[in-house]
This record gives sequence, C-alpha cells and structure tokens, in this order.
Amino acid sequence: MTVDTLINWFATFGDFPVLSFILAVVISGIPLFLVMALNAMIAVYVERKVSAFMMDRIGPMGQGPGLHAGKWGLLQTAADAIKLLVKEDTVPESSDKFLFKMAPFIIFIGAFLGLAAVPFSSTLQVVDFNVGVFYIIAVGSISIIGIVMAGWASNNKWSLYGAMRSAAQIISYEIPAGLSIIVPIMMAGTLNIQELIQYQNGTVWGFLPNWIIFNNPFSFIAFFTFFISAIAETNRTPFDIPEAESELVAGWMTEYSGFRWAVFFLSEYANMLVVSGLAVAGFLGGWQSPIPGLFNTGAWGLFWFMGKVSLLIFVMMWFRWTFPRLRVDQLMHVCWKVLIPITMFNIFGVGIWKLIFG
Amino acid sequence: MSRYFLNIYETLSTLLTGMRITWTHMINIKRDNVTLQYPEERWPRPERNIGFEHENYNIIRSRLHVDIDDCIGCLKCERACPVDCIKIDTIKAPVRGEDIPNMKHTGETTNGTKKAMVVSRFTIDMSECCYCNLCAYPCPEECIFMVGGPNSSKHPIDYEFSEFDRTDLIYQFAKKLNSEQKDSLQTPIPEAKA
Amino acid sequence: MTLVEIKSAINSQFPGVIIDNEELGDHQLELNGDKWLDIATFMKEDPILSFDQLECITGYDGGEEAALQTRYNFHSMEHRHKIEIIISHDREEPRVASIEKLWRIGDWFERETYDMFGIIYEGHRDLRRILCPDDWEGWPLRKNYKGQELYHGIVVPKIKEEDGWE
Amino acid sequence: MGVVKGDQMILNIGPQHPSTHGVLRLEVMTDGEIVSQIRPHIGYLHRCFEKHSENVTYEQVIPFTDRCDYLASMNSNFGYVVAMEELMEIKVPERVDYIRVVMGELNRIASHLLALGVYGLDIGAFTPFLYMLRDRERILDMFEYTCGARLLYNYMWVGGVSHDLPKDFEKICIDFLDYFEPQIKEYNNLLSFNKIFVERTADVGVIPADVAVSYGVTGPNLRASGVKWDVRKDEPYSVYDKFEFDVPTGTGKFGTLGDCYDRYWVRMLEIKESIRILRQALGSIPSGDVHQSIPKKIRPPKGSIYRRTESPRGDLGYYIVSDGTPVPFRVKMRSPAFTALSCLDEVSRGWMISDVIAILGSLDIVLGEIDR
Repeated sequence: MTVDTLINWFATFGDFPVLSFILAVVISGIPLFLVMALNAMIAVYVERKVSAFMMDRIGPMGQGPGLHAGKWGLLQTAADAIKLLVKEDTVPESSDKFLFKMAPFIIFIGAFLGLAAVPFSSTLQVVDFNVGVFYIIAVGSISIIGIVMAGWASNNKWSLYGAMRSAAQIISYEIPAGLSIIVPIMMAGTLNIQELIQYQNGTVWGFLPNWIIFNNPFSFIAFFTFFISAIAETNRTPFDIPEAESELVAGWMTEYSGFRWAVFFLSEYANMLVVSGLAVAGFLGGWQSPIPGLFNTGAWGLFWFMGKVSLLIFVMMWFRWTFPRLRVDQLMHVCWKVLIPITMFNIFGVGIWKLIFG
Repeated sequence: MSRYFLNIYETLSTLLTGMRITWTHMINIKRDNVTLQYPEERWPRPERNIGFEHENYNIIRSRLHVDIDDCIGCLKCERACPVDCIKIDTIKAPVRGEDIPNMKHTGETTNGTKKAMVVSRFTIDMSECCYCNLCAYPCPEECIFMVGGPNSSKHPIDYEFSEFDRTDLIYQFAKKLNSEQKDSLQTPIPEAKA
Repeated sequence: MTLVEIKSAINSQFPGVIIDNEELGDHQLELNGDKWLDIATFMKEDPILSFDQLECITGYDGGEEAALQTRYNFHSMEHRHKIEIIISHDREEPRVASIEKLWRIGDWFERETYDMFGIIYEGHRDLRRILCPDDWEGWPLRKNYKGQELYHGIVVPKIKEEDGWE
Repeated sequence: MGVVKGDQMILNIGPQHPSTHGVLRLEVMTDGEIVSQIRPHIGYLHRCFEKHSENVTYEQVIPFTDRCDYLASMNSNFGYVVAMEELMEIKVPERVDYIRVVMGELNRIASHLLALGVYGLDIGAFTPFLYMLRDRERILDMFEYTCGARLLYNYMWVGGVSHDLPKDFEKICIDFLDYFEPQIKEYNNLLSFNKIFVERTADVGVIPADVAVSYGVTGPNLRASGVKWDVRKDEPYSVYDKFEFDVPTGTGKFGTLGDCYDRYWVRMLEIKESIRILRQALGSIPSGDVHQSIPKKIRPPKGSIYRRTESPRGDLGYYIVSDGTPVPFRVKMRSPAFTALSCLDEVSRGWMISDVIAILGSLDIVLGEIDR
C-alpha cells in the first residue's frame, strides 16, 4: 500500500494528478502518524514495565476502587499523554521564541519522514524508494538541526551543552552506521529496501534463514556495529550523554514542557522504530519469516517485521536499564577508534567474501 | 594491539554479565518483587515486647497522644521537648485529688496519683514534632505516648495523619474550659521555664 | 609524643609564646597569637612534631568578659600524636594569622569561624562567609549576638521564642 | 571567580540539580566541557545546629545530631555520646557498647549502600541504585524494629541506649547478613566490574595522599588514597578494639591510587568489613541493663573535649565545651563531608563536567552535615 499504488488507484477514477497526489499523501500519512503515536505509547508502557521488572519493582499499577491507571497500569501512558497535552506550554522569556517553537517540529519531521520508508511488510510501505536505505540514513540527520535549534533557542547553558553533544554524537555515529549498512547493500547489490529483503529469501548454511546477519562472519559483526551506532543515533543509554539527567539535567530538552516535550518524546520513540526497522530490513530479513518458506505471506509479514523490531527495541531498553553512561570523549573513542576500524575491515572482508563465494 | 582487542573483549563480557543479571531479575519478578501497593497493602508495623521490664515504653514513632485524664500537669514533657512543640497551661486545683465534675476533671490518675493541677491547655503541634520520643520517657504517669504499637490498646495507630491546613495539626488534648471555669479556679500559674 | 615534649619543642623554638593556664586540659596548649604563622609552620614542618593534619578549628566565645578564642586541633598521621592549640583574640578586633596555606582545609574552617565569630584571619586569600548569606549581619555564635529582625524583608525567626507560642 | 575569558563560561550546577546530592551550588568555570575552576557555595541547608545546641540541654542535642548526617544518624549519635561520656567520665555497660557497635555498623552499611547506589546513578546506571536501596530498606526495617524510627533515631543516649534490642534481633540480623553477603557479588557484577563504569571512574579525580591529608579528607576517601587511617582502629572507642577487622585501603585496582574507582571500591570493601564486625559482635552481646548508667541529670564538669569517631563519611568530631550547667556552652561538629567537599576544586580541575559529577559523587557528601 504505497503512495504509488494509491495514486494509480485514484487514476482509475479520472485524471486529476495533483489532487490524487495530495490525497494519497494524506491518506498514507495519517496512519503513519497513528503508528508513531501508538508506538510511543506502547513503547513507553513497555519501557516502564521492563525497567520496573529489572529493578525488582512492578511499575505502574492501577488497583483498588476507581480507574487509577487501568489494570496493570495499562492506561498510564494515555494518562501521561493527556497530562502532557493539557500542561502549560512554557516558553522562556529570553529564548529565541520562533526557533524554540519550531524545533520540536523539525525533529518530528525527521522521524516522520524516516518512518515513511520503513517496510512494514511486502506491501505495507508508504514509499518504496529505489534508494530507500540511503533515504532513511539521510533523513535521520534532519533531527540534528532540530536538536541544535532547540538547544540554541532555549538560551540555557544546559540545553546548549546537550545540543552540542548531540550534534557531535549523531554526526559521528552516522559514519559507522553508514559503513555498516553498506555490507548488506554490497551483498544484495541494491539500495531498494524491498529488493534487499527479497534478497534474504531462502536458506543459508542449510538450515538458517538466508538473512544477511547469518550470511557470513563479516555481516554478523556488521549487524552489531550497526545496532550500536543506531543506539547512539537515537541518544539512548549508554550513549545518552545529550540528555544525561545526572549531568545536564535534561540536556537540550531542559526548557521544554507540555506538548512540545511530548513531540520530542514521540520522535525519540519513532526514531527507535526507524533505526530498528532499518536494522531488521538490512540484517534480519525484514518481513521474512524466521522459518524459511513458512508463514511468509500476507499479514504474517507485518507480524514478523514488528516482532523483530520489538525485539530490537526491547534490547535497547535492556541496555538502558543495565548500563552506565559513557563520557563524551569515550563516546568519540568508541566511534572513531573502535567502530569505524571494525566497519572498514568488515567492508573489506565482505568484498573478499563475495569475490570468493559469489 | 592485543590490549585493544582485550579491551573490546572485557567490555563485551562485563556488559553481558550485567545484562544477564538484569534479565534474571526481570524474568523472576514474581519472586523478587519488593513493591507494595501502598493503599491496599501495607508493611507490617513492628510490634514487639521490648526486652526490659518497662513494658509501656513505646517503640512506635507516630502521632503523639495524651491521655489527659492521667495527666498531672508536671510539665516534664514540655521541658524535654527539643523543639518546644508541647505547650501546657495548668491551674491549681482547689482541692488536691478531687473530681471537678463540671470541668470533667478527674482527681486521680489510673495509677492512683492525686492531681494537684487542672490542665487548662495541652496542645501538641505535630507539624513541629521531630518524633524524637524524648517527651514519652520522663512522663511519670505514662500518659503521653506515641500511638500504636504496644500502646495500640490505648489508642489505635495513626501513621497517616494529614491535614489540609497546618493549624489542624495542632492537637488539643485538654478539656475545654471557658473563662468562667478558669476564673473559678485560681489564677494561672506561670509556666515553668526549661 | 606527649604534651610536655611538644610543649618543650615549641618553647625551645619560640621562647615565651606559651601562656600558662591552669584550667586547660592535658592536651591543650594556649599560645600567644603574635607569631602564630611561624609556630604553625614549625609545627607542620618539624620532623619531630610533623602535625600534618588539621583536624578541626573551633571558634569559642567565653562570654562578655572573656576573650574570643580560636582552638585548633592538630593531629600527626606520622607520629599519631595530637594537640589542641588555643589562641585568644582581642574582643574588639579579633585578628590572627591565617594558616590556610599550610593546611588547605584551614581555608574552609577559617571561613566558617569567621562566619560565626567574626575572627579575621589575616592572609586568608578568600575570607568570605561560608554558611550564612554573604550579607548577613552580626556574628551568630557570639554570646552577645542579636539576630537581625528583617532580612531582605523576611522576618527572621527567633532562635527560641520567649512566649510566642500560640 | 576571576575574569571570564572569551571562550570560557560560568555554569551554575545547583542548588537544584539531580546530582548535587542536596542543595549544593557549584559555580563552575568551563572551557567547553573542560572545567578550569570550581567554587562551591554551601549553606543552603544551614539549620544553626551549633546555635541550637547552645539553647537546649545535652540530651536534647541528640535529635539535632540525627538531622546533621541524616544518612548515618546512628553514627552521628554515636560520636556525640562517646564525646559526652568521655567528658563526664561515664563507663557504660558492655552490652550498651555492643549494641552501639551493632547499630553503628549496620548504619554504616546502609549509608555506604546509598552512597554506592547513588554513585551508580551519577554515572548513569539506574538499576544498581534500586537493588541497593532494596537492601538498605531491610536495615531500616531492623532499626524500626529496634527503636521505632527509620531514619532519625535518637537511639543512643548519654550513658546508654533508648531501647534494648528486641529479643529476636540477633537472629533477624544474622538472617539479613546471610541474605546480604551474596548480594555484594551481584552488585559487583552489575556495576563495579562493568567496563563502562570502570572507564568512567578509574584514573578520574585522583586525590594524592598528601593532598588528602592537607585537605583534612578522612574516612573512605582518605583510605582510598592509600593512607591507612581509621579511628576505629587507631584511636579505638567503645568496644572496637575487641573486634578483628581490616582497614581496606585503595590499591589503584583499575587505575591510579586515589581515583574515583578506589573511593568506590573502598566503600564496597568496608561493607564487607562491617559485616565481619557485625558477625563478631552479634555472637557475643553480653546481657545487662542498657539503662543503668544513664545519668538522671546530665551536668558535665567544667571543661572541654574534642573527640572524633568514625562515621561512614570519615572522622566525625565533636568539640564540646561545658560550663557545668545542663546546657552546653559550645558544641562544634567537625563534619567529614565538609572537609571532603573542600578539596573538590583542586581535584576536579582539568576534568570534564561529567567527571566533576563523578568526583562529587565519589566524595559521598551529605549536605545536611556540611551545612549543619
């Protein structure tokens, strides 16, 4: 159900290209936004529960008379969302008001555009670019502009620190992320996400699904380097130095409240979905079933894709509630001195592998 | 060079150890959970028979309560209080150890001590109280105590006393005397200074 | 080392600085404050005394008639002996040399004593109030201290109210 | 603070900040992330402990000492009563001494647990904090069982303790120790040996031994710098001379001697030593009356005393001057966290902002005690 199919379908009713284009974009954009909101709500709830369980707590619970937060606290995130929406939207007196108000939306746009190219199943993808992988990586960088805007416009030293750290971090980690995703691109020989997933059909080594991660040792390592870089790009622990709450209070989000802050939150979780989606599409076979040849059709694709994405998001949460946080220079150390050499080596290795084994 | 790979190995192994621990805690949450759903569940409060013979010494640090019928107005608790949250006024009783029915004043405590004073005011400001329990020890009649625990027979426990107004936390224990009743007694004795 | 030995060591180096005071305890030593910096330097650097740890500086106000005092508790990590040095100051203008450069903790301890007693440590590089606000008036721990009534328009609560309980 | 040059910036950390451990304000001169100077401003929590003490009787001072070091109230009480008993020349029954040691060591464990947990939080690890708080809670439960209060105990009195131990206290305490000892291994695996944690703390904020002594840094912070100084061992008070325990010192386990990791690790080792003391003490508490030597009226003779004890944060000294009345003439508290904080400026110059937080956390300050 891409935009293209919608446009083609509208074309059967007559020739009105501009209107049909707008209609198609809106019709596919609204579900995308719902996906984003739903993802944030579910992810926040799961994150709360996961963190609580890891810490020997039980997290939000709604018991007793009345409807506190639903059974097992299921309505907690809904209540939180309502709270955030009705909260006062404070804008600091000495801030750059225009940029301050703009910043959340720029970040939102970055996440939203990235989501447009995520292949939820073989047909369920808003736009199927021929350079999809490249597009997601490129669009992901838009959020840096928003973050720097937010940090600068807040006129707060903490925000500025957070923004600068964030910019340095995201720009640096794009390099290992890009270098890692080159491995599947080299193997499949395409930048199109659907073709990339199609390439991972069948089996490898006799019994394993032919996912790129299992294809050869280099791509196995490449998955982990990509995943680590992806975590860093989404500013999550152990790379959450831009919003390190024990150092920078809340980093670039310090001055934000209410709805604008909720937008940041939404984008953060959407970004997690996007990078996990890219990792799944590039390395874990996308919407392909883990049992080659079985349950591989129709809605199963969505199920497998979301299942794998959820697994990766869970691992991100798992990291967050287990690890301490790195320091700025250590973060750069990991990026430039560990990840980039490894990814370079990987590209080389995959090239050799392709040369020898086809 | 080997240092470089050793570092990577150490990092991965220690991180995985940590992840294993949080994972075990997560899947064993039913066993490990320590949260209590507060309004529905509560911690058991320690109630114990303390190890020396003074059985009525209190072990709960909760709201202060005064059995005003037992109070002889000796001001010991007032003097012991480090933050001066107890305030007592007394008026000399006409006859030592006799009931004054119209003021609901009893002449004798439950221990049999004859009272020489009518307590006209006994207020405790629980918002100032620091729960040090110093007032409970010197009381000769054991009439000031923190509620609950071994004293639960005298007064039920009250951990969760909260009010909307600060002044509501000033507890009045003395029996209300109007000005005529006060005048009918002797002139108030100025309170002793600590 | 016992107090007697420490006493004789100081006395041989700086004759006449030790003030005899019968009331003092067996670990206390009252000194004349004029050469205090030299004595302190000697106490720290002399290998036999070697007081490398300044445990505590206590300000002391004996009341209207008596003097203000600074009491230093020294301890030697090396020899494990200790001593308390008492230096009395003029009430009107309490001044004594600062030992902040010898023992770095003297910095904050002297600031605290200055804050509470108004004793001025000459040569201290940064003698400001430390616990009270910078613009607080009076020296709180002096016995004749009267608290200010208003501080930036805020009523300062009395330390112990006379009869204001209601 | 001096002149702010063009590429420098003054950053105010606190008084409201997640990791200043209270209301501490740090004026930090930074050049980018690098810190060039720190000026701590304290006094936000000043509650006039010393002035108050001159207006209440000797026994009424004890609740105020609770509130100074509110994370180790038992040890605060302990220091005061030890000083008072020395001033009044009271010999307390042995049972009282044993009970005090048990309580003091339990509170040391509780305090160190909080220190370590919050340190993890400063570095960014959330989970160990809650594990440690979970175990600290059990210690607080034992305190509640003993004296009715969970945080501010007013338990130790001059000449005795307020309540005798419950009859089954020893069993409960041994049960707790049996449960608790294996937990230390888990903390270590989860936090102490975690490579990220080690990288963040090792070699950071080194306090050399001479600097530490000059700044009057005491307790675990001093021992982490390699100076073997423990008041319990070197100037034994109460019955500490009867127990066998080691004084753990820093070894530069992963980095340099006296770095943040050493300070963290010494606390971890001290918990183990406290468990050792507890096991010895619990086995041999003599019987007796805990109230017999409490004086009816506390009127110390004229004189003064300076006595220090080992609180979880270091040498907690009380300077008490008596003029023979029931009201103290002067009470001065030499607080260990006060001296530890004073060296922050020198130690953290040249490090990054994140490291300042790490160093501050490793000093384990309690603002209630610093400001008094």
